[in-house]
Amino acid sequence: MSGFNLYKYSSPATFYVLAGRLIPWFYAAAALLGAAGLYVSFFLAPTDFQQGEAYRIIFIHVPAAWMSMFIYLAMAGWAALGLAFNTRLSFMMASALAPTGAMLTFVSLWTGALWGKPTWGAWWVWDARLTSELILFFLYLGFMALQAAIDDPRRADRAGALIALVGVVNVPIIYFSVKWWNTLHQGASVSLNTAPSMAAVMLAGMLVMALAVWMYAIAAALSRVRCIILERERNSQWVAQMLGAEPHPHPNLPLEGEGTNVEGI
Amino acid sequence: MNAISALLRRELTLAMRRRGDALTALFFFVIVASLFPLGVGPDPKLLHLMGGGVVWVAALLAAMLSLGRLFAADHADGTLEQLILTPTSPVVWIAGKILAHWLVSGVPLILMAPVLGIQFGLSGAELAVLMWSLLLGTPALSLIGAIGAALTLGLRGGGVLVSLLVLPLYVPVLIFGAGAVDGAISGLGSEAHLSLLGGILILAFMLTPWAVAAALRISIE
Amino acid sequence: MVGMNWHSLSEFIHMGGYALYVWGSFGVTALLIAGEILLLGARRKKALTLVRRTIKFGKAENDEDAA
Amino acid sequence: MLEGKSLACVRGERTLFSRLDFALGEGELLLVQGANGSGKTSLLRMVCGLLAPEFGEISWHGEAIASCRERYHADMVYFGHAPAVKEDLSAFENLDLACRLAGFPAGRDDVKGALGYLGLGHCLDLPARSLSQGQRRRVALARLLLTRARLWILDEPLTALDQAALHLVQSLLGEHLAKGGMVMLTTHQPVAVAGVVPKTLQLS
Repeated sequence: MSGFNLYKYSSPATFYVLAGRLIPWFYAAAALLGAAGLYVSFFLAPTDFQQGEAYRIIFIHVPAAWMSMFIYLAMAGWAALGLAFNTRLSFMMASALAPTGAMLTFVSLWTGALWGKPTWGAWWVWDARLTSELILFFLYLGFMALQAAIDDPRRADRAGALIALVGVVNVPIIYFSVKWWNTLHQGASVSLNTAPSMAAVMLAGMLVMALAVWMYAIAAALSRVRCIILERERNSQWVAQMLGAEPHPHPNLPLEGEGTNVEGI
Repeated sequence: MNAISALLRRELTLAMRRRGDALTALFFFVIVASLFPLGVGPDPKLLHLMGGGVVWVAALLAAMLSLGRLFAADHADGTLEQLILTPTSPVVWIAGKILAHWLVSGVPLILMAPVLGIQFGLSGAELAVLMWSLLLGTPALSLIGAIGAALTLGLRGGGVLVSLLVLPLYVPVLIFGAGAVDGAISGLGSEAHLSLLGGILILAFMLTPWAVAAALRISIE
Repeated sequence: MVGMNWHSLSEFIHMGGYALYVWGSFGVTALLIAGEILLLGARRKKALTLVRRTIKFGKAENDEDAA
Repeated sequence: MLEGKSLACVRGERTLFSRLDFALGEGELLLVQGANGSGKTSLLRMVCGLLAPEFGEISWHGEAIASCRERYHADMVYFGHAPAVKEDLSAFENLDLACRLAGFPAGRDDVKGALGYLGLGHCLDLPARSLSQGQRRRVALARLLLTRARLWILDEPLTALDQAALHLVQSLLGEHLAKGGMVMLTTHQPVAVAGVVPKTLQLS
């Protein structure tokens, strides 16, 4: 089979070691970018003359909203890969991303509420973005609940992947319909009417924060996928072997052969 | 084609012999819609404004309630396996099953809707728009819901899970369906809403049978 | 603590009267992230215990499967 | 000719079987044997195409069953644990509709004849709800009389049948094999088909 190389990298055994080496770097990148982002949000960005200091919440609200959507896309991407090539690791990545994505969706809802109160005088308004985020949150919950309800890991992987794909086809339709509904009912809409000179600083701050969140999400997903690999593969030989060599895992150990244990025997 | 007409006949015969199931969902629809005036008060102006949305939400819940009948019984008694093993393409018989499900659970909702609309003081033209929107919307609900029904086959707590999976996906149908009635009430017109609803129906009709076929394969393994 | 926005620490904490909202947002986000990291640690610990137990007690079953 | 090559089956975290090979030619009977939980039903479902093998391939006349699905399913009949009999339909309606759905419509008299052959002549129009477990299984087995499929895959076809029905099914198998048909079956009871030495496939 021509995809032998692909199989090597998508083998949970190889990936487990690789992920373990990458995680600290992603956490470090997230911490550095987060510090830079916070510096921009609190010290470089000036006070908004309409909203006062409350507007600083967008530096967490907007990146969280962006990333919550992006992670759903990534999840669907992994799901599609898994269904197309039947690689277990892709399904595991999809499940590993979901809780982090749901957490960020919750963050964007929570910060949206805390921003809404001083800005519009209400904890919750049916603004197009907040409403879409709420539905996205339900989509994440549905994905996780479905996977949790299925005992057979193979079925859980595939069923989750399918609902993620169905969801990702629907997200644009949902967003469009909510927006349409919102304008028809003259609902509140989030507008950042700030001076153009300030917009550049704000955009930079939001981008740096989004990058920080991105790095964090990768680190968290990789840590989670390592847990999933351990839970699923606890019967295979490579896990036993590696656990003996836990403090300094050598990638040169003959792991590849054992990794395909379940498919290969 | 012979197989599909046999399938439709079988589904409709079964529904006729189990009339109670379809009637339960219909009564649920009526009761949910009738609870709203009790909850928000009998102000005719308010009820008139809410009417379209309330009937639509009730239709959505009733459609969801009947999803359990779509595949669960066939799964339990082995018929589903036999259907998968027929030479007919799964997409075709799945579309047939969803059509039968809509005839049994969707059409009665459309026919009952004007009665509920009158409770909310909707005028004749508004009632017509309500029925049109349901005619375009309820098949989409059956199609989208079939994915959830197929994925949750045989799971514990499947009923609640279906609602969690399916209700977020129903949002666009609800928005355009209720929006059409709103458009008729406010005089803004409802053509745009109805054509968007039609667009969703076409899209759902083209895509969901494939998704359901994949979901059934996954669930039956 | 002196940037172009704040003249003192208390002014920074006060956030122009929006302390509850601003710190509520950033604080809860930090808590959630910390919580997720803790949960991940706990899950890893649990997974490792599970693996060790499988290696210790599940050996026989393992061999049977391989045979 | 039905062939399975180096098949593996994983359910949950357990490997039920691996490196399993079998071949089934015309006029042959393949008995799948093994203890409970050894993967007999999984193997049959795999051969039907209901379950994708974790590894390996199943072919029908040299072609993978996934790539000739329609032809394969038109040539195959499966009898599973659940008899696929609807309680609200009569025995006649059940069999009639099952045949139509499977793409081999049979005439009214043929359907009645098949049910009569299996000793259900007196309850053609009774709803299946009022039939016993064994009678329902006989309604499902009656499909075997009407189908023109060459490959029969039968999962415990003899369970809950009385002596008379047992003999009927065994002679049915004999006729099918004599015509060059193929049968793959699991059973806990001994099967004796006149003139045929069954091949066996042992799952550990």
